[in-house]
Amino acid sequence: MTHLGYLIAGWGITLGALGIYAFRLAVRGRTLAARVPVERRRWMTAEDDS
Amino acid sequence: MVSIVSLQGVVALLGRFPALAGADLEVGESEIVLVQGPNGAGKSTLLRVCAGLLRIEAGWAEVLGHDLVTDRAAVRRSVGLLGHDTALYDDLTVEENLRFWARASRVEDDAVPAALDRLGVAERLRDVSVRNLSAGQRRRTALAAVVVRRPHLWLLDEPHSGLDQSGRDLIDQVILDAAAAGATVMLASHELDRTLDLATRHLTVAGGAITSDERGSRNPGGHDAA
Amino acid sequence: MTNPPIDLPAHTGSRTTRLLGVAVLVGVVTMILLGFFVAPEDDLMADSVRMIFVHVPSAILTYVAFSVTAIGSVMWLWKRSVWWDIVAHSSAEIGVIFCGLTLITGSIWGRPTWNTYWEWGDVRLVTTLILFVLMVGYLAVRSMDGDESAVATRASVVGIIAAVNIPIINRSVEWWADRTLHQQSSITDGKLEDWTLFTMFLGIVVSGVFYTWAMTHRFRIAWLERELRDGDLGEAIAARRAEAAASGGVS
Amino acid sequence: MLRDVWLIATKDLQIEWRSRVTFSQVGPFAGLVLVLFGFALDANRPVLLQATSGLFWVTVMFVSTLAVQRSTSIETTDGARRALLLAGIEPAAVFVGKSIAVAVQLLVVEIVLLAGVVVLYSAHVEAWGLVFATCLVATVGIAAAGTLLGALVAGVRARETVLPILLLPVLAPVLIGATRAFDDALGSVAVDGWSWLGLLAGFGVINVVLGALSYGVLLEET
Repeated sequence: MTHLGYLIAGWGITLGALGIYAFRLAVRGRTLAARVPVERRRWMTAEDDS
Repeated sequence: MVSIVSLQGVVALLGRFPALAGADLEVGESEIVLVQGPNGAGKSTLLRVCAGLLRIEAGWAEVLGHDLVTDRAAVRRSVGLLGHDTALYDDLTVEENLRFWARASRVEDDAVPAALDRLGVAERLRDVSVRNLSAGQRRRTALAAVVVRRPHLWLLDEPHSGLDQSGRDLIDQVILDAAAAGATVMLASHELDRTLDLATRHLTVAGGAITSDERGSRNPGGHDAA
Repeated sequence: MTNPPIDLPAHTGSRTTRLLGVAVLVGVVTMILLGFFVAPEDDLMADSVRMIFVHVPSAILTYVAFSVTAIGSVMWLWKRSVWWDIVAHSSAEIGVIFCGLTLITGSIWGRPTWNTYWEWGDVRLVTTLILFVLMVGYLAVRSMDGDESAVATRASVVGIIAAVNIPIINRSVEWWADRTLHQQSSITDGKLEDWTLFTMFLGIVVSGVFYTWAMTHRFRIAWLERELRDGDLGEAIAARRAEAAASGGVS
Repeated sequence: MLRDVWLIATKDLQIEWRSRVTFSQVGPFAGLVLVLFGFALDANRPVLLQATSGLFWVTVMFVSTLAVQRSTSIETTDGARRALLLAGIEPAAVFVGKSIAVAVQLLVVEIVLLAGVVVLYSAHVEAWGLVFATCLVATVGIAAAGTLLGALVAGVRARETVLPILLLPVLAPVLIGATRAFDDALGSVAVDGWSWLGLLAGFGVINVVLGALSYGVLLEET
């Protein structure tokens, strides 16, 4: 396969950046949600309940 | 009685802080209303709401016949507000500033020299840049800008601050004359010894609401009751 | 609210977002398989054509995200809708990431195909860079101090300025460069093989699903932040009125 | 409306005439840029001549951020923004008036710069008409976009850094278009300079309209 280095760099950076962002979103969501009282986490009750 | 200011359950936010949290108020023609209360009580916010500068989050308000909920810009031209800042351009002279604000407010700027005389701004100061004025002279100039506009509703926030004895007396006289000419005055002040005698009504503001409303020693439009 | 919901999770997920998340993961694995093993190499670009599967979806999502920001900005100014304001903000943040990725993958791809990391003569590259700087500016305005609705208004105006000016920026760069190295719409001229096309479209879909997932979480985070910062307006008013009561009772 | 525009524009120009704040910042800066690039590139006069138009407009871009910052701070230092609202002037009139004042100041700077490049770089102007038309049309766009963005960052702590981040990318078409038109007028590159004026005019119109429409919400919010 030609240009393997370039491809790995391009794909790696893309998937890596999006993955890190997704991970940070999830973590931020958890820490924030833990600090907000249950009755004010609106979407859980309004949209769908798991 | 013609209603000049009419507020019902007015809530106004500064950021997300309810600076006014349900204020009710009726003010009629020619009244001089003293607004007193501790720092952060909502006095300045009350004046700014009456000037049509702040959005009304809840409640209903009408000033000089303009509905503030639907169109708060309409009332602005008929009120005169003296706030903490003087709204003067540092690099223009006293007279240039006044002429600019007169033209901006669409009033004749012939009234400018008379207004400066009225506020005791000396002849020699008129061609001086505002930058070089003392705080008291600056304040007098700012009040002269309100006088020039001949507003129907005067909203004065701490008008006496930074002024010497003669300046304070002058302001009291200007307020009395305005009321005698049919205008309504609301002034926020901490200087109760001075303003209690001046006002026809004393409001106390606390926690973003009006907590007491008493008649003053002076009758609206008239002279000393005493 | 008679039955308090039991056992609410302390995170910003829900059944829908979990489904979306799983779909993204499956999509990424499929993309790798299709992109590296099924799609054929290109006659001209050889295997470097496989960069298209990350580059083009990033670029498209960049424009989708910023369009959403522009719409949200208009809706904030028009209706003063907090919901739209948060949408605009969230979308801009995700859009900046996609935009950055577009620039990075584009320039990595440019090295083997054009023999340069950066080509000033290329219209889309330069326009995308300007868009990137503008949106970084948008986020900078977002992080400025000042009251919330003022910040939202300022940011909305930036969003609209960017949206309105981007076409003219694009036009100016186009005339200026007067030539472009970019694949002249490689999608429509039929030069791409079927599997390459399919994988690229799959990439767009997967990125779109990821965008939806990220938007949902980002929106909820912004919502939680507001809840934490401001609490409930009703409670704030009640607290404010309590000050009044403490100082002498309401008339 | 026109009366208010005139009032605001003359007020801003009068303030600048008195204080010369913008001029005292901009004058030395523009002179320095000309001289420094003269030193840096003088060994190679053809290169200097080729770079002249780009240099000219890059300098104008930077000058415009200074002029806009000053134009904004005039209104924010002592609460004049609020007073303008209370006076009941159309925000669009304030916007246009302030834009005109900024544009006039920029035009003066451009004339000085032009004299500078002619004297210091021996730039040979082939088409004066094109030069003046470009300056005029480009400056309208710069002033409009600048005044709008200046109001946007008014009164914020980080405004000195945020304004260039926002303004310079927005001005990219002006930089490109005006530079190309100058290239033609100075005879350094064979392009049709007049065709770029259309783009500059389009940019100007779009940003004047945008500013007139959105200046009000920005004035109200702060």
